[in-house]
Amino acid sequence: MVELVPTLLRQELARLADDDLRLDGRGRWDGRDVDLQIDCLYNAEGSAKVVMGKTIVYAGVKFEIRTPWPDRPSQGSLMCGAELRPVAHRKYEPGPPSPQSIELGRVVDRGIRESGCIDMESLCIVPGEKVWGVMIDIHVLSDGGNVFDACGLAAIAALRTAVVPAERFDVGEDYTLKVNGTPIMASFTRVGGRYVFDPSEEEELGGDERIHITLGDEGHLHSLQKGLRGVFTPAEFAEIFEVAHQRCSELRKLVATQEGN
Amino acid sequence: MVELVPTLLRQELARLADDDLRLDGRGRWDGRDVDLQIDCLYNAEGSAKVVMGKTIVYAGVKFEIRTPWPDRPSQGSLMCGAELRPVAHRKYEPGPPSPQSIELGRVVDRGIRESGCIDMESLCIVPGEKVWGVMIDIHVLSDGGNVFDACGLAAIAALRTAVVPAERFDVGEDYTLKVNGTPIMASFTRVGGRYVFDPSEEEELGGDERIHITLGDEGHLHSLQKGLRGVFTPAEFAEIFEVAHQRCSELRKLVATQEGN
Amino acid sequence: MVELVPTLLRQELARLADDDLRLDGRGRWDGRDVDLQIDCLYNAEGSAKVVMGKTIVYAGVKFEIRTPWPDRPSQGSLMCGAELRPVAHRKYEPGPPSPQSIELGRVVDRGIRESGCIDMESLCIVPGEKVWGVMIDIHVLSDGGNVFDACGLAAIAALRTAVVPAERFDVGEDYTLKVNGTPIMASFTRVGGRYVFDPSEEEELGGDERIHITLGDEGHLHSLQKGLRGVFTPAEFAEIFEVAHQRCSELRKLVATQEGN
Amino acid sequence: MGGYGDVKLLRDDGLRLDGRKLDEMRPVTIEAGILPAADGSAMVTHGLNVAVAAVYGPMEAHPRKIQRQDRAVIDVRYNMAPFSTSDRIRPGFNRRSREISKVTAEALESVVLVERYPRSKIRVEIEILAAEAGTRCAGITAASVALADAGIPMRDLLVGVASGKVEDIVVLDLDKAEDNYGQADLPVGILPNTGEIAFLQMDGDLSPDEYNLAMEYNFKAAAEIHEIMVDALKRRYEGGEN
Amino acid sequence: MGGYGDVKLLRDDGLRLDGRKLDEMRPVTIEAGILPAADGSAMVTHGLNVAVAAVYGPMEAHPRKIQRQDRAVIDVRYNMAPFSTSDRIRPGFNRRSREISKVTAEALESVVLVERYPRSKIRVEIEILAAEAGTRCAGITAASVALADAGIPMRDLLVGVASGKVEDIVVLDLDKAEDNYGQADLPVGILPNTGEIAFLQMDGDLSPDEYNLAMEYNFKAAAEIHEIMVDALKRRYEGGEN
Amino acid sequence: MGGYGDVKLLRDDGLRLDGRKLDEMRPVTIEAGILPAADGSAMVTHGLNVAVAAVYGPMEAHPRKIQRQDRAVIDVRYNMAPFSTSDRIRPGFNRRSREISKVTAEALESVVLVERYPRSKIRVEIEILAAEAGTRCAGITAASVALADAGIPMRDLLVGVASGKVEDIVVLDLDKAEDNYGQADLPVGILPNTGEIAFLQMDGDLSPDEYNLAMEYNFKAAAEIHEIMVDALKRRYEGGEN
Repeated sequence: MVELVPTLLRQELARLADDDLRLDGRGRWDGRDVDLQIDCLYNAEGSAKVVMGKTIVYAGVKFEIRTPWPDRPSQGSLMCGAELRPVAHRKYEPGPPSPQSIELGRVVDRGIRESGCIDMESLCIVPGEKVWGVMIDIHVLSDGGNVFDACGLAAIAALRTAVVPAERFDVGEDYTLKVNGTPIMASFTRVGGRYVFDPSEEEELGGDERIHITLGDEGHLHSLQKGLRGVFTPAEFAEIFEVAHQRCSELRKLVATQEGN
Repeated sequence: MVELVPTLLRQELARLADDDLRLDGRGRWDGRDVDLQIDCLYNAEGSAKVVMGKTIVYAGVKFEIRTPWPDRPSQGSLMCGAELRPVAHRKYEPGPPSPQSIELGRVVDRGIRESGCIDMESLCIVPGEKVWGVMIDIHVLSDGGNVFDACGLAAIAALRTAVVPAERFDVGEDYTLKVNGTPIMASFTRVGGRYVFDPSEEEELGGDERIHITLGDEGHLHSLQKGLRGVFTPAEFAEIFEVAHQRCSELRKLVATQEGN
Repeated sequence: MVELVPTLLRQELARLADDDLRLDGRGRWDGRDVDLQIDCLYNAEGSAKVVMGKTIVYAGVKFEIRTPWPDRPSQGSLMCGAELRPVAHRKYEPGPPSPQSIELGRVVDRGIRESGCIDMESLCIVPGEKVWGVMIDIHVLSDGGNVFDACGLAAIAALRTAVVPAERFDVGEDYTLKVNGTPIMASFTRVGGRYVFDPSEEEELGGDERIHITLGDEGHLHSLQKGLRGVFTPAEFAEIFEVAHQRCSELRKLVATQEGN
Repeated sequence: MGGYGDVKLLRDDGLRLDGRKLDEMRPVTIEAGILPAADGSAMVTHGLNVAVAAVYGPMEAHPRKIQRQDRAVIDVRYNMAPFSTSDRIRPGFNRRSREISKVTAEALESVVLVERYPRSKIRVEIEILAAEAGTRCAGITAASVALADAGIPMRDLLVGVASGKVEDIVVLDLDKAEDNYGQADLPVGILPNTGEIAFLQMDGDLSPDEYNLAMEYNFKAAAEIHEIMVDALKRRYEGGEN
Repeated sequence: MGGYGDVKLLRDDGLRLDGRKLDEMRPVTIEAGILPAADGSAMVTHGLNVAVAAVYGPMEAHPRKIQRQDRAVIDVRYNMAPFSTSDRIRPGFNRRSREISKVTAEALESVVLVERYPRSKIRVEIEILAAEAGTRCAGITAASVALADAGIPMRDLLVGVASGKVEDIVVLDLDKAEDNYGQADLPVGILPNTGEIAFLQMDGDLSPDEYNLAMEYNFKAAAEIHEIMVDALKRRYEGGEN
Repeated sequence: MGGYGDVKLLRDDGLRLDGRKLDEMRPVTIEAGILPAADGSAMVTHGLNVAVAAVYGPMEAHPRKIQRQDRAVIDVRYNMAPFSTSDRIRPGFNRRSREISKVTAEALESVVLVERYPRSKIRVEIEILAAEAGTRCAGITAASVALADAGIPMRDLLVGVASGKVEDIVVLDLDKAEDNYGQADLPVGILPNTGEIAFLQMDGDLSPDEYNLAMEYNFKAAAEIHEIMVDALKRRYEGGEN
């Protein structure tokens, strides 16, 4: 393992942090510009593309009809998966999904699921017989840092554009999926000893633990996750929690703006 | 591979064998003390814990309802599995079940299955539609030698305490599973050139092939297995077969005693 | 990797090619003697064994009853699989099917399937409910070069002897499977710079890319595949295409002769 | 969270179905050094949960590519026994257990003095023998005690504990019914002496104020569990080697 | 080939259902250098197909046993995104994608000057984001441009293109309906400058004459696509590094 | 054992359904050296069973961690062809074949002079082409002949043979019906010259006396099969290299 570069990078990041600077000139709580496109994939029932600095992510929504679980006969299901495949970066290797991929998919999944934005009862076709299964697949094409937020944004934006393909499955007319809310994730990484929002690839390479916060329209928490080695204090959390509220609101507006187009 | 220790250990074990001694002071046909607890696991429908020297094993029984095989419409099924997972010893590695794990599970399974102690017809709920599947899972927490006998004992003891959870599956009232007999396994390993009963971890490390004998209540054979490199003569088998009868009777009494508590 | 032998072998093969010679004395377009036996495996519903030089291949046909796909309610299915397992050569390693195995099975499968020799409608038992699934499994016991042609020949010969085991499945009387035609594969490898038919093990080791051509009774193409590193020109293809017609006709006659026995 | 609104989880007297107060923890017992084959081990019962942890190492890290020049890596496997739940679960790892293993390993790497063992690996095996909501926290607690039992130096004992929300009320330490039908779950790993957090997950719905109260409960419970952990280790050392 | 005879694929005016002539290709657009993290990359849209390719390397070949003393190996993964098809496909590789990956790698090894990089590996990742028949060809085209974008020397740009047969007529570049209900498909990888073929597959039913006509169409189309590839690379170098 | 009591397996004249006496073996034929690509090989037909074995090596043991400093390891794969049984079996290994592979390897390691090849591996591939009860025994016999054909020194030829019990009577060499509906099966691997046993499995129900009789039958049959093995090897060496 060549660990020389990260060591030098860590020193540089610590030096910059002393002056409250970041490698790419951003302020501590600034995010990179976000480019969001919706409805951009043929064959997906809903889709979105997010470009966030050097990070590029696609999400696509597909539907299937399945039998409901016996104990929830009138509920459909929602599933969100992400994979960090070798296309996205030199560091990712082929093989079965890595723990990193699994964590990414599950954190995005929980943020959307727990926000309650999809009413599982609304996915029922025939109680006890047929319900819709909604599947959001996230494809990371380029990992330039903070894939969590890019994946979270692509997933909810794709979901919000989804059209239920009822005609193709011979169960009525197509209709727009009802999505109640826009849960948004904001991620913070400790860089040079203090947290910053929306870490770049270099900041992740030379940084420590990260915290992922998903907030709903009302500012309630729907998902939290701490990843990687490191600890934090309640006071540190309180500070980034404040920032998360602002950043999530801004990104939620971006989604609304795109949908207005 | 550091194979120096086994070589020295083999020499020591051979030296002791010349005087008919064992490393831990036991006689050739003596077993270690056995501590058996039954009904010790929340959520398992039957359970047992066996401590045998440094070996610790849990077994738990679960039930499921399944469709019978078309050619046996009124028969349920029994399945017994064991895994030698990394928790149990430094030498076990993570990954799919090793040949050792598979052999262990299958030898225990055959001993119980072939003894006929479970009447498969008694597991029928609705012929051709619903039968009980009984699953015994064995969890080895510490491998201090002779896990085969510990697993066999835990499995049959757990099975004999099992309560069929009919209420939870909405097919009547709970009732105690009927188990006709107590098949017991006795294992022998060649150490220092001659067989000993109930090998310790050190005796297995410095020993050769092993023979596993499962006997039913009437002293009939229900399962035999030779494992590892080595050969034996019919005369040697006749000798350990005699010992197996005694040891199995004693362990069968231990199970009965615990059940009487 | 000891790549010395292939280098010397390549030189020798190039030298021979200058004089239009082959290592085993064959002409450029000559195949090795082919020994074909049919109906040679107990338990297989159709079977064949092919010996082609040092290459030995068995194929066996089995049937199962399955539910048809919803969009093709009156069509059965055909599946052909091959595996290059460690038995066949020192170079094959255990593990999940290699890309080589997958390619082999799929090329043979396409040749048979696309020739239309099995009418999928003829495999229907009860429309929408029960159709036959036909499975051809190919077992390479010895890879002495050109396993593709040996596998293709064994597969179609086995299929042509197959008897549908309707009685065992309780859906009528056994009858011979109807097979309309005898698709045959001919394979060419670039050796010493020019293509030869039916490469031996040594020619494959010291050769380059290969082309597999499957022709039907009328001389139509049903499957093409180029494998390994190398390029070819349309003129080169035209030449081997001519040869393929002759060789395929001869092998088709061999199948007919065996069936006449 | 299941989030079924129609299951009553609080009694008319304000107590919970099992009689606990809102900020009352289930009973916890801990025993260290229970597995003879391991370098360190512990069993934690937390309510009806039973978690066993075994520690092996530090040992050379294999394969080479997982080695870190400057520290040890901690390799955690969190595994639920097939009989640990109401419906049997198939042996082997699933996506849930892989995620828990990952974040638990990272939390433990945050408290173990991994710099002392460059190029090494410490194996931590967490086995859940019985599950009644809260197994990941019981597993963290068991792993901490097992690491201490193995003599591996740590900045502090990491304590696993969770709070949540049922019927719009924040409560400490959800049991199975509360987990199935409640509104939020906030499992954390706390270093009681430093007041830091090394493990954090959450799902459901919590307002900022609810989050603060839930975290307050968690810190209170962590102090209690910490005492039980220390007691278990004292008993172990007084009792001598097993 | 599906080979359903009862679906009409040619209009009475002799044109195809989407208005194309028999020897007319679907529209193709190519952009090079679209993935910042990769050493080379390209996106190809071919009809409604969307194929993205990323190239990493040359790098040291791992594990050792895949190394070749005299050349680089090319490691191709052709993968269809779960949402790329009408029915979702499960993530992960299947037999079809493994076969396509193998023969695509061999085709690329035939055009890259692999002798220049002994003991190395070049990773080529082909991701299909949207599929409308012809994805393996779009993937080959994208991989070629991505390799060129990564500065890896090649004998020629390899072009992926296919012809086929519908209603007993040879046509260029089957679309989805033509692929589902047609009679033959002949996908090839062509080196336009040398007139050689590095990739060849075919299934269905073709007489020798039909084969010759289909191949003639393929060569014509390859020349057209080649120009679009060259344009994309020119735009990329004029535009500078991204 | 299936243990269905209601299927008649013995005729009124005391013979078995296929006319064999109680202690009569099915016909056995053996051919050595049948696979040109292998270092040693054999085909055994035993009743309707067809077992083929190939031997490769001794060769360097890979990966390193399977190496033994003082001897060769034997790596056995017992595999049933998909078409070898009445119902097709999926290609690949299952729990049964893994267990048989393990104990067969250990039995062969007990008779091969493995000390002569430290750090080596000997690969033994057993392929069952047709199965009619008794495949593991036919496989052991085939593996022994293949090892001898490969010139690998052994203490003795290991012979695979089984006895069992049907209708409360001990019989030699169960066929398919006897295996399906019988009461016990005792497959062993015998060294005829030394009278030792290197392979032992058993399931069903046997009293001590029945065990002794079954084992007596096994030793008798092993001597018969041993002669056929020796004959096959003689024919092979007289016939010269293939």
